[in-house]
Amino acid sequence: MITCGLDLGSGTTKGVLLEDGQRILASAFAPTRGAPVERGRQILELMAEEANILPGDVEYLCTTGAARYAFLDRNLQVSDITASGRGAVFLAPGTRHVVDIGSQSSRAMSVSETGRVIRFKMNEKCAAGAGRFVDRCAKYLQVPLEEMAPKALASAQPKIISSVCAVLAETEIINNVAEEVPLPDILMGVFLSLAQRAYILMRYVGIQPEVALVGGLVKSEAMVRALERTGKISISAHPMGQHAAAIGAAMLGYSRVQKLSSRPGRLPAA
Amino acid sequence: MTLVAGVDIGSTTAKCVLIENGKILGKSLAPVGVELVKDAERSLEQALAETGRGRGEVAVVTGTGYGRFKVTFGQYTVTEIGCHAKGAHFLFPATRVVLDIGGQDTKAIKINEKGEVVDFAMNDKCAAGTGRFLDVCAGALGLDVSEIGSLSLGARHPVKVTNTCTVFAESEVSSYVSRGKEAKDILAGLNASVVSRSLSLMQRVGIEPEVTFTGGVSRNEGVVRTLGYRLKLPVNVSPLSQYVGAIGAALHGLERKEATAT
Amino acid sequence: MGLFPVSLHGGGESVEISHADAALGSFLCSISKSTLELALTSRLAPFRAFVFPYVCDVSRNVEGIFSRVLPGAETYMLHLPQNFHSAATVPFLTAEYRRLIARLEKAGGEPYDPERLAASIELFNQQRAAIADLTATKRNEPGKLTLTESYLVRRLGGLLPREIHIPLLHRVRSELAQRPNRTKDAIRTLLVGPFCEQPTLDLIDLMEQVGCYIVDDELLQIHRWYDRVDPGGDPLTNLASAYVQSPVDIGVRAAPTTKGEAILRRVGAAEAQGVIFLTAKFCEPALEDVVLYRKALEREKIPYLHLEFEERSTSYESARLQLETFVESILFD
Amino acid sequence: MEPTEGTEPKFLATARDEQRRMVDEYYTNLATAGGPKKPVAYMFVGGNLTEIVRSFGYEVVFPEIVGLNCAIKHVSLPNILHAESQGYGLDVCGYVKNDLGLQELGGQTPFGRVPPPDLLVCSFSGCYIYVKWWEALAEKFGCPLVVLDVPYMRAKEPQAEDLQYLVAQLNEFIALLEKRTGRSFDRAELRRVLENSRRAEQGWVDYLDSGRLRPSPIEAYFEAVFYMFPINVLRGTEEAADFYATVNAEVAERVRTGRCPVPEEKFRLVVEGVPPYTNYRTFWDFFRRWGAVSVAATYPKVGGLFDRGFLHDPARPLESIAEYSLGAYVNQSWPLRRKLIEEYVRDFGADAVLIHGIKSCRSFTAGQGDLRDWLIHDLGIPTLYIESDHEDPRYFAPAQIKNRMDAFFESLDQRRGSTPLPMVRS
Ligand SMILES: Nc1ncnc2c1ncn2[C@@H]1O[C@H](COP(=O)(O)OP(=O)(O)O)[C@@H](O)[C@H]1O
Ligand SMILES: Nc1ncnc2c1ncn2[C@@H]1O[C@H](COP(=O)(O)OP(=O)(O)O)[C@@H](O)[C@H]1O
Ligand code: SF4
Ligand code: SF4
Ligand code: SF4
Repeated sequence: MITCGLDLGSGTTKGVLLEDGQRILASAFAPTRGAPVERGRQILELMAEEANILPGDVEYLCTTGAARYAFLDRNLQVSDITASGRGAVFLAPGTRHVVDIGSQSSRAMSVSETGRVIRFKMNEKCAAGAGRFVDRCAKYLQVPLEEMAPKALASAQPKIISSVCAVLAETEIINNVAEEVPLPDILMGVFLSLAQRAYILMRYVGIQPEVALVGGLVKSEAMVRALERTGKISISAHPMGQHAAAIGAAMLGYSRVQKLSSRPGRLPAA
Repeated sequence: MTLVAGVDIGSTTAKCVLIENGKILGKSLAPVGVELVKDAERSLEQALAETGRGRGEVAVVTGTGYGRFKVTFGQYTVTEIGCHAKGAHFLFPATRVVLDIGGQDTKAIKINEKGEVVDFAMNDKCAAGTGRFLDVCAGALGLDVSEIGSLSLGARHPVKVTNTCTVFAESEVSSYVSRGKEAKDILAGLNASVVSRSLSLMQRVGIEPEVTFTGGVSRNEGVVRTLGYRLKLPVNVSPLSQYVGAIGAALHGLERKEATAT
Repeated sequence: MGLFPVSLHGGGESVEISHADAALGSFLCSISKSTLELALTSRLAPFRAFVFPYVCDVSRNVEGIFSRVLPGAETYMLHLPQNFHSAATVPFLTAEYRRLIARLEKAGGEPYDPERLAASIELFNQQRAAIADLTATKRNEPGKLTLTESYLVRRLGGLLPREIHIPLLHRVRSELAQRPNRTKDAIRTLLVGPFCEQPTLDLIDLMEQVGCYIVDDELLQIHRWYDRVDPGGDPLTNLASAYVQSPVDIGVRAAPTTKGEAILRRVGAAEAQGVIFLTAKFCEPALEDVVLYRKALEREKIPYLHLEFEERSTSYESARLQLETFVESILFD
Repeated sequence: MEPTEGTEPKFLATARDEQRRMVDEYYTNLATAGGPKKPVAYMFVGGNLTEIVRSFGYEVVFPEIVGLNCAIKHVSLPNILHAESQGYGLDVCGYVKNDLGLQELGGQTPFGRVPPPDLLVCSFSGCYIYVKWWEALAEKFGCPLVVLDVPYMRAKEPQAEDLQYLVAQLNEFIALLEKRTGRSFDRAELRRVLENSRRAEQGWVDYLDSGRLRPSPIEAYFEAVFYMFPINVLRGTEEAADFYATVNAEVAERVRTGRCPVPEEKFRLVVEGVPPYTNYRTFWDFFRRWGAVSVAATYPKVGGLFDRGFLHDPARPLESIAEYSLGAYVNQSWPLRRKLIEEYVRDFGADAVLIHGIKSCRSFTAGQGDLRDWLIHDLGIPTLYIESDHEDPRYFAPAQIKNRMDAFFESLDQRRGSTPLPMVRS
């Protein structure tokens, strides 16, 4: 049986097709660009193509992410925190603590062995602690996103950004540039300051091994190192980490189907 | 006959103005990059190029703006607060309150009949309600800042923007988009939120006519109109509004020069 | 004393803050700002006196500004004692009430009359009893009425004359008796934190929408500050003793025991499966309690969620996300 | 005028060394304190009951002072971050976070270990957060918490109701201390101690009063804050009383030789608000480069408002302790605070007022904007309002603050018309 998880994020839209709650058949990803529903559909089609099935073959579709309600052709929706906890444990079964850094928010959660969220905390007051900040720095410093990590890792003396405000932090970076702080140090400083904020969330929830990073920032090795350095812990980052919430949604969809099919009646739409 | 220059290195743009005999001869405007000293030099060069005068003819260069200390070739520096006051007084002598909204801060300045600063207030919490706020939100709508003023004028049902945090406002904008709100209504909502922040600053110094609006955001007609409407007062906006800081700097430099000469 | 009491819970979402920010500072709760905004924009003209209970430094300081901006009205900062063990507390509070009365007499133009006070105490006793009845229904049969309903009915009590509100509460009670108690598969939740500034209706609604039953709450604490007040004898002394003996255990009263024990006791009493801390943004007394509460809840493995709110928020995405996660973490295995 | 770069401030040399020794001794002594032999009481600075508590053999820890010492030494941030990871939000008072973080991390500071409390004395004069803070400590250490309720000052003089209430509580408190320590209360000893307090207070007041001179031989904010330690922490000891004699002798020397803290006094300021301890020097430099000197300030009166006529009176020990607690600066209502600041401006011949607001402190700060408004619009006194934090370096934005200070002094200078234009070179 094939279930689909769609993570309609504010920055990017991600999807996976899952067979019997176990095997990933296909996955896809695209920037949301303000059109989550359209993007969701495209991704579904892309994945169907990759898995060589028809979109109609998907038996159960579960959405998550900021626009989870907007996508009407769904069977279920779950919160992206619930979903990413499940997904993280699917990707790395020993995980008990998940840090999810996406485009607009960072969350930390402690999870059970099944990936159930026990406690969580997300950044609220300020936007200074998430991927969007990295994007803006990349733009400002004119370094492509993909090149940020390799460059940052060359840093010898990272210059940590002290400002709590995402926008004022930019000014601080400008000042650093003006003061001729080497680029790698500035870049690593960006990741470290993100890591410091995430670390506060992590400690709030309580850190216990193993710790996994999920969300878009898994793509950046510098982020992983920065978290490790800040927390003096080791962090796993699965290459599919950005899809954790989509995977979790597909899994939750699957267990829902199992539950429902043990009862009489048809599958309802949520 | 002294040719003086004012160079305003802001957070977003570098402005330069050349003044002689109370007349503005040349000006330049360009975004700032990371090398502020070079940006400053370039802005002076560009302004000079417009007038055909040579660098050697400039008697005094005064720097202002947050990067004023990068105008290393200048003689003097003055804070942008003093400069916007003087510049606004020069353009509209009856000005008593100056509102300057630039890239990353908003200032309300109370001035006396001589154009001297009596009191001022600046945004302190964060970058909310500044030009950057509008830039980011315009970006979220796929628009350029220069378009948002006129577009917003057509709004019929302005939305309410509650997140004044620049970064969260961006997502609020996206959520309005996904709820099918029209761009003009969102823009009007954003402008209104900038105005209401500014009013709060203006209250601090006390509002009395005339009010002059300066800085890059004064080029946004939506903000200008909303401001006038909320103040129930006419608002002076010069076509040179983004240059007011630079004008003030040039005039300050001139005064200084004259004072030391006598 | 010829005055009609109205409880002012801030200005609500419709008041735009443009003056109060400047007068107060940045890290402050909305209720203080919007209340001050009302004063600064002359919208409180009809009122002749303002009594500020000293619940926290902010409310206290707002009084100081009121006294400047509304020189024509009486303003009084009522010092609510925090020492619940001293023999001197009741006499002090009684004296404090006398000082307040002197001000109110000036404002109302009628002299203080202990008999009228006793009658008023009786009326308020009835109101509190009826409200307690309503909150008990919510605790025992949470499916019978929504939190929004319970809240709105109570909120009216701060605006209407008590003579009208009390029969209204009685009517609500008899109508509730007719209503079926349809219990959903929802999580019995204790709501802690909004004892002063009140959340928006949307947010109050949202908590139950996502699948919680709020079986006990701290909303509108003002109507529940005392148990019954004895109307006989010296009414002022009675009020003062009622204040000292009040079982109310919120962030702005010095704790009778440790905060940890207190929260566990309350969870037990409400038979709650989880706790939602809903604190006003920048409400420091509430925020500091949450830290202590959550330690105790974690020890006992009781799920909780901490959200912050503001008077004027229209976007509930983050709140919804977190509330849903909270519910899902209890429901899903 | 060209502002000069700040030269290193000349503290009163002997007094500085003397104070340094006293501070060291205090922390050294604390390191071995705790337990029944040498019990430790925690107390707040504002309107503190140090004389009573000490007379029962307690060592006293003032977490606020520990906090400001941490901030000056640049070690507050790790404590604050630790507290934030426990759930204390960005907007919770920095003192609270520094202390709770520090306690969780073991209480070790660069100037010595802070011993855990045996008794928490919460006589809260003027800040409700004290109660919350002490509740958290009580929960952590499981030690008794005594709340003494200090009524808020709403009239210029302490009222009979308030005094009676507080004196009654002091008596109950003394009974409790007798029970806990097994000692009996020695009124004569308290009188003797209060005699010392009075002498220290008189010395302190003389010191502060010299700000009236032109040029001012003292810096009534940055320097006075530095010399608050004895008056707040060691009040009642012989040492503290002698200390201010040393200070004043040196002030007299300054007056004689004309060596003042700000060499060319240009602007005389009254300063209101808690200092940004994390950037104490930097902040001070922003003043000095403009020739600005504080001649009077409210913050040095957080412990007690001695310079407006009140001194401890050994003849009426408990009453005067009660009066002292009631009168602490933050326990004064806004109308009283406004009045005081106005008096300072007039009495000390100040040109302007500088308000430093603390983002994470409501008690002191909420309403300072209104104060500013009143000073400027009602009294016509130029006033600058700057916001940062006392403990959290993340809220100190040097460039912004400097910009405001420069603009402010520029405008003062310009309006004074001394030179047509102030010019700042970096
Ligand atoms: N190579 C990379 N290096 C650094 N950051 C990256 C990289 N790739 C993606 N990101 C970050 O990931 C974020 C998107 O994360 P994601 O979890 O997909 O967001 P959301 O679910 O909120 O839409 C982007 O904002 C970007 O900052
Ligand atoms: N044509 C325009 N229409 C509307 N807004 C504009 C326009 N040009 C610039 N702006 C706004 O002005 C801001 C820059 O203002 P400016 O005063 O130059 O800032 P700064 O002095 O801080 O560099 C930009 O952030 C932008 O929002
Ligand atoms: S400080 Fe900056 S990031 Fe934070 S709320 Fe304000 S604008 Fe947003
Ligand atoms: S909401 Fe909190 S901080 Fe605000 S006035 Fe009420 S108790 Fe004080
Ligand atoms: S007065 Fe302010 S700084 Fe002092 S403890 Fe209270 S909140 Fe903190």
